[in-house]
Amino acid sequence: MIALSDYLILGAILFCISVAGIFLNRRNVLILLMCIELMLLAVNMNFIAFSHFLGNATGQVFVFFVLTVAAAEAAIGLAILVVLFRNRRTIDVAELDTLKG
Amino acid sequence: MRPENYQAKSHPPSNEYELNFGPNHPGIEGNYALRVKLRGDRVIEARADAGYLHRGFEKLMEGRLWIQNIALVPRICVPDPTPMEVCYSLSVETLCVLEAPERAQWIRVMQLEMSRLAAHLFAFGGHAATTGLYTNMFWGVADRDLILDRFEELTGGRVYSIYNLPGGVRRDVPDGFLERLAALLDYLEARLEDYDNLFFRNQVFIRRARDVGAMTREQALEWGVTGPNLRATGLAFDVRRDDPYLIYDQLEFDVITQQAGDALARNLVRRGELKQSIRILRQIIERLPAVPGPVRVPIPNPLAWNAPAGETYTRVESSKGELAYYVVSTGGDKPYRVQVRGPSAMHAVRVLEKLSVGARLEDVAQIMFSLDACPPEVDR
Amino acid sequence: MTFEKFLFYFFAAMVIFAGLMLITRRNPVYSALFLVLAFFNAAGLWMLMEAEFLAITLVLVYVGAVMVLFLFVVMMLDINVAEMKPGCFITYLPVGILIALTMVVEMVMVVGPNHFGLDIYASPVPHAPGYSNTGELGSMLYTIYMYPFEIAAVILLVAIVAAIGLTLRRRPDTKSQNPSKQVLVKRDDRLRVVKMPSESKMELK
Amino acid sequence: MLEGYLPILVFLGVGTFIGAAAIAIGFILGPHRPDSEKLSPYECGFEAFEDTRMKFDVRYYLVAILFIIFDLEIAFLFPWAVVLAEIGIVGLMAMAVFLGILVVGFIYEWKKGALEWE
Amino acid sequence: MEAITNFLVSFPTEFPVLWILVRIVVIVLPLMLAVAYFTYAERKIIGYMQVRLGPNRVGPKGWLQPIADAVKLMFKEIIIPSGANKFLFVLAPMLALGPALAAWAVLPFDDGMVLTDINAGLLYILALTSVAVYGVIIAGWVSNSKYAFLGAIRSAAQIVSYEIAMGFALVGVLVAAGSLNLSDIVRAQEGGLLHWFWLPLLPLFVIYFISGVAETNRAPFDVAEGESEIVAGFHVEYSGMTFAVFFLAEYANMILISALTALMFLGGWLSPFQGSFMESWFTWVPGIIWFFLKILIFGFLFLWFRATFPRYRYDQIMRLGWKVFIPITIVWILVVAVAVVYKFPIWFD
Repeated sequence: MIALSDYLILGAILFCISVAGIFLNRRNVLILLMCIELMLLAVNMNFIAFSHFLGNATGQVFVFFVLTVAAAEAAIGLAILVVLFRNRRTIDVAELDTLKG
Repeated sequence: MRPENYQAKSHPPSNEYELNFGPNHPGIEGNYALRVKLRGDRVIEARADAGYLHRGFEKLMEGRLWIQNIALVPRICVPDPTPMEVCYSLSVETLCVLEAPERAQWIRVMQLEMSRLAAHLFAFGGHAATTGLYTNMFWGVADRDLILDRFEELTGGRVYSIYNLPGGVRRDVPDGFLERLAALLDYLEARLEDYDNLFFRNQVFIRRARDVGAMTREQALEWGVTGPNLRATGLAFDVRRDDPYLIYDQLEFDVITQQAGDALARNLVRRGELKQSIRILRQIIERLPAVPGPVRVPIPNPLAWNAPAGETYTRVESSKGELAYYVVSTGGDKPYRVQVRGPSAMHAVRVLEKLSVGARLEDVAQIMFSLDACPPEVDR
Repeated sequence: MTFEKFLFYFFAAMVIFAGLMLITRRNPVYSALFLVLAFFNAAGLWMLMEAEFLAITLVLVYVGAVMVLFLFVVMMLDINVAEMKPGCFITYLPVGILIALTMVVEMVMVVGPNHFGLDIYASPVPHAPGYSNTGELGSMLYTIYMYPFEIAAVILLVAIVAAIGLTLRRRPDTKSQNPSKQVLVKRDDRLRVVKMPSESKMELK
Repeated sequence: MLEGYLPILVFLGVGTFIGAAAIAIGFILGPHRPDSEKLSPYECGFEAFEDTRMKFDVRYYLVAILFIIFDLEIAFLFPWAVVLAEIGIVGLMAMAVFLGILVVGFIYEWKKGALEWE
Repeated sequence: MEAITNFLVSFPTEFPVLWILVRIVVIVLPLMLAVAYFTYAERKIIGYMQVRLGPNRVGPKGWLQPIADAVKLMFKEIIIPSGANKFLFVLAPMLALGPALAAWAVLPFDDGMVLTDINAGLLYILALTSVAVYGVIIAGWVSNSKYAFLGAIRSAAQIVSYEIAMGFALVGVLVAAGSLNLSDIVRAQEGGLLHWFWLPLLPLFVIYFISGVAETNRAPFDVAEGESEIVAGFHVEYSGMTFAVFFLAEYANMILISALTALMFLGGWLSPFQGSFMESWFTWVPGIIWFFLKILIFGFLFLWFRATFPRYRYDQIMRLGWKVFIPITIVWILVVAVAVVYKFPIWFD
C-alpha cells in the first residue's frame, strides 16, 4: 500500500523543483509566478496526505483556503504583470531597476 | 511577395492593427475590399478598395451601335437590371426625339416596379445574412424567384431581360400574365406578415441594427446619398415624384420616409417601398388593358441608325437610389461617350468609409448591406 | 505491486516530469501547459487519497481559471522569447542543481519511511461507498470554520477591487471620444442664434 | 472510492484516443503536398504582412481575472449547497454574508465600468 | 455453449478494466452516431425552415450524408501553417473533444444505468466544461493567423463569461436536490411534470440552457466564428480531420448540454405522467426513452435558435452574460436556499 512517506517525499521533490526553478531563471516573472503555484501545489500535497492518513478532514479544509488565496494571489500577480508590461514594455526582472539607489 | 521571405513589420505603437475585409470575404457583398484600421473592436479608419469588378462597360459601349448596347446595359447592376435598360432607352429616345407609345410606357413602369420588388427582397436577405439570420436570405431569394418567373414570362429572360429598346418595348404582354401577376402580388402581400415576424419585429435584429451606421440629413445631402438611404433620414426626395418620367404622374403612391437614418430605418423604408410597389402594380394591372396602341415605334434601319449630335442626362429611380445616364452623341451610329452615374458609387465608397468610422467591426458588413450598395455598379 | 501503487508511481512520475520541464522550457506558453499537466496529475494523486472534492476543485479552479489567465497573459503579451538572454540559465545551472539535490536529500531523510512509514501511520480503511467527501468538508467549513470562510470572502473582494484598479485603464474622468456620436451631431445642437439689439456707433467712445 | 473513478480515467483516455485516432487517419489517408502558398496563413487574399501575435485590449485580462474570482465563489458554494439541509439557518446566514460581500464587489465592478465592453 | 455463458457471466469480475472499456464503447458508439445524425438533422430541419430541401442526394433522402462527410474529410489534406508548433496544433482538437466525451461517464441514462455513480458527478461535469476552453485558446494561438487568434480570444472570453452563469445555475440545482450525485438529483424530482426542477428553478433553467448555447458558440452567440464577421474563428487554419474533430466536439457538446438540461431540470428518466391519472398507460415505457425524448426537445431548440435569430454583437453578448445572468442566478440561489431551509410545501418538503 502507499505509505505516508511516499507522499511526503513527492511533496519535498516538488518543493525543491520549484525552488530550483525560482533560483534558475530569475529573469522571467511569469516563470516565477508559475513556480510559486507549483510550490503551493507541493504544500497542498502534504496537507492532504496528513489529513488522509490521520483520518480527519481539517487538513482538507485548510487546503481549500490555500487554494482560494493562491488563486486570488495569482490573479493579482498577473494583473500587476500586465500593468508592468504596458508601462515598461518588458518583464525582464533585470531591467526593472528604477528603485536602485 | 513569397510568404517565406516576408519579415514581420514592427508593432504599431498603440494596440491598433490593420485588418483586411478582403475581396474574398463572406461578409462583403460581391468581391469588394475594405482596409480597416482598428483599435480593439472599434474601427478608427476605413478605406474602400473597389475595382475588383471593373469590366469597362462604358468603353465597350463606345464601340457598339446604339441598338447593340441594350444587351450590355442590364449587366451593370445584377440585383436591379431594369432601371439600367429603361434609363438607357429613355436617354436614346430623348437624343433622337422619339416618343415611346403610351402602352410601352405603362409596361416599362410595370417592369420597373417588379424589378424594385425583386431588388428589395434581395436586400433584406443580404442585410439579414450579415447579422447571421440566414433564414431571411433564403426566404427573400425564394420569393424573388417567383418574380423572376413572371419576368421570364414577360421578357424571356429571368434577370437580364433585354426587353426595352429605344422607341418602346420588344413585345406586348402575353395574355393571362396580368392575372398571374395579381395572384403573385396577393401572395407577396400576405408574405410580408411573415417577414415582419421573422425579421422586422425580431428584437435581436432591432437591437443589432438600431443606431448602427446612422447619418443625419445634412451629411446625406453632402455625401450625395440618394434613394431609400436618403429617405431614411427624413427627406422625401423621389425621382418618380419630383421629376416624373414615363407615366408616374398618372399613378398615386406615397414616398416612405423614416427619421433615424440608421440601418434599421433604411430597412423600414425599403419595406414600406415594397408595399408601395405592390400598390402601383395593382393600379397598372387595372388600367393596362384599357391602354390601346402599339408597343413600339418602328425604327427604320437599326444597323445604320445615326443619332443626332447632342448630349442628354436622364434620371430614373432605381431600388438603390437615383440612377442617371449621361449620353453624348456626335451624330454617328455609335455613342461618343456614355457615363453611368450609379447610386452605389457614392454609397459604397465615400458613405461607407465615413459611416464605418466609430462603428464596431461586426457592424461594418451590416452597414454596407444596409446601404444596399452593389459592387458591380460601383466598378462598372 | 498493486494497481494502486502503479497508479501512484505513474502520477508521481508525471508530476515530477512536468515540474522539471516547467522550469527548463524557454517559451512561457509551453511551461504554462506543463503546469496544467502537473495539476491534472496532482488531481489524480489526490483522488488516490480520497480527497475527491479538492481534486476536482483543483481542476475546476486552477486548470479551468488560473491557467486560462496565465495563457491569456502569455499569449497576449507576446513576450518574444529571443529577448530573454539565455546567459543566466547556463551559468547558474550547476550551482542550482547542487543546491536542489542537497535540499532533496535532507528532506527525504527527514520524511523518509523510518519516521512516516506504514508501520507508524497505517493506511486508513477506505470510506464506505455512501461517504461524500464534499458533505464532510461542507459540514466543517460552514460551522467550525465560518470565520475564515468570511475572511476568504473579504480576500476575494479585495482581489476584485485590486484587479480592476490595476487593469482598468479607462478612468471615468477622461474624455473618451465616441466618433459615431460626434458624427451624429446636428446643426442646431451646436449653433445658437442670439438676437442682439443693434448698438449705434455713438456709444462706442 | 477508487473503483468509482477508474472508469472516468479510462473514459478520459478513450476520449483523447478517439481524437488522436481520427487525426491519425487523416494523416494516413490524406495527401501530403505542402507548398509555401498553402502554408501561409489566411489573409483574405492578401499576403500576411504583420506579426500576428500583438497586444490586445486589456478587457480580456479583466474578464479572465473576474472569472477566477467568481469561479472560486462557485467552488465555495458547492459544499454549502450539499450540506444546506443539515446546517440550516446558520449556514444560510453564513452564505448570505459571503454572497453579500461578493455582491458588493460585483456592484463595484458594474459601477466602475469593468463590465462595459465599450 | 455453456462455457460461453459462464465466460460472459464471469467476464465483469475477471477483467474489470476490459468490462469498463466495453461499457464505454457502448456509450461512445451511439454518441458518435447521434452526433453524425445531429448534423444531418440540423441541415434538414434548418433547410425546411428556410424553404429549401437540405441534403437529399447521398443515400435515400440523404440519410448517408453524414457518413459521406466523414469519409470526405478523412481524405482531405491536413495543412499545418508555417510557424505553427506541430504537436500543439494537433493537440488542440483533441483537447476540445476529450472533455465533451468524458462527461458522459457520469450521466445516468436510466435508474441505475450509469457508467460510474460517483457522488461528485455535477462538480466533475463543471470541471470538464471549464477545461474545454483550452482547445479554443491553443488552436487560436498556435495557428499563427491574426483572424484565428482574434476569434479564439473572443470566443474564449465568451465561454469563460457564460461558465460563471452556468456554475451558479448548477449550484441552484444542487441546493434544490441536496446531492452532487446526478442520479440523486433526478430522484429528487420524482412525482410527475410539476415536480421537476424546471418549475421552482425557472430562471435558472432558462439561464442554464441559454448559457449552454453560448458555451458551444451556437446560434445567436456565434460571433466568434460568425461567417460574415471575423472569419471562421479559431479553426480558420484547420482542415481535414483536425477540423472534423473540432466539428465533432461542438456537436458532442451540444448533445451534452441538452442531456444535462434534461437531467437537471426535466427529471432525466422520469415519466411526465407520474402523478397524474394517465400514469398507468405509460408505465411500460422504459426511462431511457423519456430521457432521449427530452434530449431531442433541446436538440431541436438548438436548431430552431439558429434558424430564427440573427447574431448578437459581441458587447451585447458580454453585457447579457455579465450584467443580466449573474445577478439573476445569485438572487435565485438565495431564494431556493430559503425555500429549502424552510421546507417550502410542494417541492422541498
